[in-house]
Amino acid sequence: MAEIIWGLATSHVPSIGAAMDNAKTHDEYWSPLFEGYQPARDWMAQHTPDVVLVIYNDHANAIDLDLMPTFAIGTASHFPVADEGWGPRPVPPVLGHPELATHIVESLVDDEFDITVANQLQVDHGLTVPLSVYTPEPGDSWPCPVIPVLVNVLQYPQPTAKRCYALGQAIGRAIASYPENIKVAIFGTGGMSHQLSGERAGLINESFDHMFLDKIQTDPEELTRITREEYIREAGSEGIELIMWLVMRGAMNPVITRIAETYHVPASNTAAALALFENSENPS
Amino acid sequence: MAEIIWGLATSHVPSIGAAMDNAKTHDEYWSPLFEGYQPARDWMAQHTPDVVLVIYNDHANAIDLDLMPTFAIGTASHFPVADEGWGPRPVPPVLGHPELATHIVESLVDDEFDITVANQLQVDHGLTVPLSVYTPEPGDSWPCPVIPVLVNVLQYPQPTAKRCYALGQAIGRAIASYPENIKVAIFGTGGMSHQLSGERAGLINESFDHMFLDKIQTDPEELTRITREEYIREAGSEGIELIMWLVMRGAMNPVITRIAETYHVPASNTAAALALFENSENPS
Amino acid sequence: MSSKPDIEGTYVFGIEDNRRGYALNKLCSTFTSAENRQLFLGDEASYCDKFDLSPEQRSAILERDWVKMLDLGGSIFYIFKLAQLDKKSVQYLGGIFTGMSTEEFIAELKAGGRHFG
Amino acid sequence: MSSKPDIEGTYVFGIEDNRRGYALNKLCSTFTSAENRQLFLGDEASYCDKFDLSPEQRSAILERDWVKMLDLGGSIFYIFKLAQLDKKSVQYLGGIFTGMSTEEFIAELKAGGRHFG
Ligand SMILES: [Fe+3]
Ligand SMILES: [Fe+3]
Repeated sequence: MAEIIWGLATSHVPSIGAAMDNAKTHDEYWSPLFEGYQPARDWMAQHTPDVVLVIYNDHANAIDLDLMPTFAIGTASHFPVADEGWGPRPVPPVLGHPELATHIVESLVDDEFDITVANQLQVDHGLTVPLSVYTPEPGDSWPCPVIPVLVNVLQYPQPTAKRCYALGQAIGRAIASYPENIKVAIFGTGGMSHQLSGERAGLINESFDHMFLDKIQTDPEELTRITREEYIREAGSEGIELIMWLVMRGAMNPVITRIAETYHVPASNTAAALALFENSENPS
Repeated sequence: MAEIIWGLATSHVPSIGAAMDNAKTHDEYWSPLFEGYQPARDWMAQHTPDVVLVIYNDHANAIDLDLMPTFAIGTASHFPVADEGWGPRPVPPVLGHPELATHIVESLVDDEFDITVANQLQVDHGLTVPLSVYTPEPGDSWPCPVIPVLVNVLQYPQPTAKRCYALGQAIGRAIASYPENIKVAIFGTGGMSHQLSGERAGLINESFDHMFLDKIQTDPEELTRITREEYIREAGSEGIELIMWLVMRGAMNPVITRIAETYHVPASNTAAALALFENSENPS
Repeated sequence: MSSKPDIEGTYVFGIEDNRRGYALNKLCSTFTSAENRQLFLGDEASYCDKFDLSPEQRSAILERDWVKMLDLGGSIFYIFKLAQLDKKSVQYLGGIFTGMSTEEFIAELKAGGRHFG
Repeated sequence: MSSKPDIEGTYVFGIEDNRRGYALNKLCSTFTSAENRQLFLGDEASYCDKFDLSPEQRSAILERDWVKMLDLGGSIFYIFKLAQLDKKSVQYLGGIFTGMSTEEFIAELKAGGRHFG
């Protein structure tokens, strides 16, 4: 039986990746963020999974304007790194886990989730930046295979927070029913508060962010009652990415342990956070 | 408030379209099928909707191997007729109804259906053949706008029959909540029993087909309990298209009236059927 | 570990088949453009070179080995586009798949179709 | 009749915007290929001719009227690819959207970001 061992919530702004790619992590601007990452990185290096699921959104790269899925799962054996308009990030190729991904898709569709199957997929910064947050120096290859789980946050109507949490719960059931004894980590990415365009560009809402960082562990159900409109109003037009953290949270046990946390403003135009949770034993 | 006035279940094999396009409907081979259509066509011509929803599947034309949605809805203002490999069918352009389609998508996503939005879409025989069954001689234009609703039947795992029926019920709620007073017809297409490849190619299962034709009106819930495997085993690898009739049925009232029905073997490699139902008043 | 059912005499196209048959199906998918149809008919072998076909897939296409195409991950809806280029019908393919002549296959359908189980 | 929320100072990109802004966003989407980036930079006007842009969209692109692009159905994620071609940052765009210089916009972010409501 496969098992989720930990969950990582992290922002995925491209500039966090660029800071690493261009060796700027010790700059005055970036060092507070990367120093904040260190305790989580140290702990994760001691608790290595066999495969990671990355919940993220594509940013106008692999998903076409023509056909926009609410939820998609990548079932390929490898995922080329996308050229987002300035050449692909200089990171290792991303390898998939077709067997587990196929099992998850089949399980979710049986469970009444209307999954789009990404049989082929290029991955953008939404996926590769979280991998870099986890493994800053991967060398020639990432430490394990990756299953991309895509959520539409770009085009209204995004899935509701409630539906994202339910998807996570169903992913948790799917992983628990996978017959191989493997360890899985799950990443919820995006956020925190940020808005790129319009007169509210540059919006940061620290109190909403801290509330969310707290409740994602202790009371995710309350976060599922926040409407799309409220997410956009409070966290900004791009802050709605936070619903993807709820997918991660739903896949984990009711009780989880906070291993590390950091919050920093600004990383580019966003409030950036990291929160790492160990999946506690379920009292059964 | 928009209202569904009738539902049409019909096979959508390309050769039915080709028979019409090539004026072969009076041939010995085709005339029994087209004579069977006549009572339904006469009744529909007296009960014209303002818009039709066509539940269908794409056949390797507009939906790419790379990204295969479980459910997709076309929100464009027009849908070009696809070249499926032998030039586009000589039929009028298909116009959409973006306002109602957008309302349905938003309503379904709120209702926890994970819809893929087809902002642009080419339509193949799966959609145009049912339009021709409805309107054999459209002249320069189809009688009304069309909203394509796509269901994955090509790649396992297809949605369950139960999920298809639930989608139909949610579509029914979405239409009922549309503020304009318009009349809607809904088409469930595909089927009946058929299989194109493998040693069972040419499979026809009349008793399953007749059971299905009966229960789609009187006991659709029972049809939702049939597994994917059983659909494929009984109705053939392509006969699983019948799950799309359940979307149509779900959108209609619990009690519906059968206006017309016909069943014929063969139309190309398939058993072809048509069943027309009027949406009876709901006792409320 | 897929839950895909195994049904005798029946291809059920699933996610693993999509992966395995990708290049073959992708090639056939390009026949939705008249220009590509011309290019293929003009020089089949070099058209094949543009896709990452396995040697088996390549020869199945060039030799029109329809059963092999399915066995190698082809989906009937993609493969049928190649058959159409050859002006072959679904009944022709049905005959091939069932070991009959096209005429025999059509006759069975006219007699009410083939029954199983 | 869309339920899309209307939030002051905020673009919420929806299905209707996708339809309205399609050609503009599509054009920007092609910048994911180096070849297309070269083609565009070589001759912007004739590159624009390949897309079914409205006259307003066309001039918004050629004149780099970023606010107008958004108003005409552009999505920030597509438009940003054009900004990157110009070597402009999201902070530069943020300054434009808020009527500040890039430096002022960056300073506000460094001071904890902009607060509303
Ligand atoms: Fe993002
Ligand atoms: Fe079909």
